Amino acid sequence: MKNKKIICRCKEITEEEIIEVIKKGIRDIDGIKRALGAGMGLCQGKTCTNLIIRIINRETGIPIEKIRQQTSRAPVRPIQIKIISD
Amino acid sequence: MKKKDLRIYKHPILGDLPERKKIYIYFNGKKLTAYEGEMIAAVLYANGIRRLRRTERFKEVRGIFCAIGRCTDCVMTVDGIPNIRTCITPVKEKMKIEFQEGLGKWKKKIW
Amino acid sequence: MEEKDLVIIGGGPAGLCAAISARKKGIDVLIIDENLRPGGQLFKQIHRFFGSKEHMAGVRGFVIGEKLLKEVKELGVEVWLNSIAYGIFKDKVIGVIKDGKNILVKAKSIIISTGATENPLSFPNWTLPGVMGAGACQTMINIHRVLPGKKVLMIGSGNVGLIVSYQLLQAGAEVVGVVEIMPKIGGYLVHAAKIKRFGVPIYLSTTILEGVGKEEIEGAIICPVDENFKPIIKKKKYIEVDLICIAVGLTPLNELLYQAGCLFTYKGYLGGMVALHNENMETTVENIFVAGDCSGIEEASTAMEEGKLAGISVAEKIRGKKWEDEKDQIRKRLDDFRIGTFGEKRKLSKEEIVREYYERVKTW
Amino acid sequence: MKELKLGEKTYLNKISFPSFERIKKGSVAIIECIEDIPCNPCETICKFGAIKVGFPITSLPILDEEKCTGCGKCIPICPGLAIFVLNYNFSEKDCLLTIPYEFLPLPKEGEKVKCLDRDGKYICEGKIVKVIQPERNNMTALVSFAFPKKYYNKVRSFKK
Repeated sequence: MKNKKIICRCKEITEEEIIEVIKKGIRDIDGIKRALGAGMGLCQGKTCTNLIIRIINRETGIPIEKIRQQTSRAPVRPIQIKIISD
Repeated sequence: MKKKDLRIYKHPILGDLPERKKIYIYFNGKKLTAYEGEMIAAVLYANGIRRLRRTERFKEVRGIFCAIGRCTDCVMTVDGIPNIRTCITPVKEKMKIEFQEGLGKWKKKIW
Repeated sequence: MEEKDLVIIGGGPAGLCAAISARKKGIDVLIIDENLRPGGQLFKQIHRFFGSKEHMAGVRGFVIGEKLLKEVKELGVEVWLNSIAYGIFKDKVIGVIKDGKNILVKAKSIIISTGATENPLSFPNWTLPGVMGAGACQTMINIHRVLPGKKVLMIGSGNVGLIVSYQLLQAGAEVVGVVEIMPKIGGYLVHAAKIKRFGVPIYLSTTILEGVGKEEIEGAIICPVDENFKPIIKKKKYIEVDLICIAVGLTPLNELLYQAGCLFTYKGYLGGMVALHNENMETTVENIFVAGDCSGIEEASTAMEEGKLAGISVAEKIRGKKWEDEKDQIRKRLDDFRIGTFGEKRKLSKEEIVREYYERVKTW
Repeated sequence: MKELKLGEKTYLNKISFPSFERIKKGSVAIIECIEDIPCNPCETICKFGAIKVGFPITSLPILDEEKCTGCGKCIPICPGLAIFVLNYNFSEKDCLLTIPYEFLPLPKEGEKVKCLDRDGKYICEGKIVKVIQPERNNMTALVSFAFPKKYYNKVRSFKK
């Protein structure tokens, strides 16, 4: 794992791993999320989404605007569930 | 160890750093000087401490990355509660800040 | 549930100007901002702004910020700080966490001015302490007043990279170089000149291969690239640094706009996916407006004008009046700013957005 | 590694320097603004009407060298910090250049400095003659330093 390139900083998913699942046919952010958990860490994909879109674009040639973005759901920031459940 | 202080006290545009109330915090049990209103991570960086936590999978050390509470790379255990974003959490007198291993351990029940 | 005429999410230059304009037209305004003080990125910007007198040119960003805050206060705009608008739900209900409590706010109109987020760049060891975004570095030196490193390598020569390099020099750091993968710099030559004449080299057609260090950054390996941006490995070079700053552009922060159901389009010159909006800054969801960087990456000067435009447009709808002259003046100031090599492409993209808005709204 | 060099002809040719006749007469502004940036505070601030940007606002500033008195009001207002004032007749041997300076500590009058060119390369020795404290100029200090006349078109900054 020397010189590994981490893409998702929270879940520590590498570029290699992402390319592997793209080769298996995954073509969008939500798919990568389900396959690897990338974008599901504490920050919820704030940093890696753009990087993953660029990797999908580079590996498959699908134009960036056609790659489906991550579905945005509340909460957009980490908050304690206790506060909402009250 | 040589005492480090990386605060920018004088600035050509922003002027002198205003005087603020001095308080103390603890990092891994070690007493550090902080000033009211400073963010936890900023106090640590001012003291030359940039290693804030170690990750779960690759056991890598992490520090500040976005400094505005988005990337969650600077999370540490604060007063027993893990995963606190230290770049946007202000210091409090006698706050206990700990280097976090993985996703941290809960020492305290919050509800 | 609280009810408000206008809720502005994000109190940066766009949000503050929107609040001021709408309040002056008699609208009750609430600004929600997640930070401890409003102003967005203005308080990090210690350089003078370009533009004309009307754009407050020659004035430093943080001075403009202070001026806007004063005005907001005098006008009695309600501001919730340290408050997170965590979601937008049906019928323009906004979920807000304020003082540890969950508050639902129902708004007649919403202006979303959440700004932008920094683009990442991944290379081996970019996760070590000592690698950070250029904006993060700017926050550290100009807001927190702490030097995050003493010897700095800047990645990217857009205006952010050049300006933050200059601000690092002002803060007392040494900038060992700026690397740019393209054969020419991305930002203004005058910004480059500011750091060049104090001895900071700007390497063109060069990239970073990896960060070096065990538990913290101790150095970087940089390498020239060929015309296809492939690194010429045998020419790579090690430089000793303790901080690597990434300044490779910004992306509009548009999660809330997605949740609200707005339609989007891709505009490369504006930083990526942008919510469609019309000439009044209204999105494809009625009474939800957008302004500033989250409607396309530009500058604080244009964000302020867009904010004013959105604020007046909201007031027109709620009060049933028209302020066309005032809006035209704002649009003229926006056009004045969107010219020249740097502005022209953004202007065209903005015009496309408005065109697409009407096409999509018609067929929707 | 290829470096950006601002002292190259491609860039220098874009600067409209005052004529050498005018430079020899005494203090005059040198505006090194070479890109179509939408910006005109230099035009607004000049009391003598010596700087014209006009319409569109992206036009490069044009200096009316006869109207320019070399007062230096335009130096600190320029967001690009691209304006300098040159007094070629400072002394028999030396010329005097005034630049905007936004670093600490400020140099002291009489201090010896190393003069640098547009790319930060060492050119010659120089001496600080005058330092105008920043308050009046909204945090930008004006530093005037003297160096041999023959480098009047080369030197643009200094280091201690």
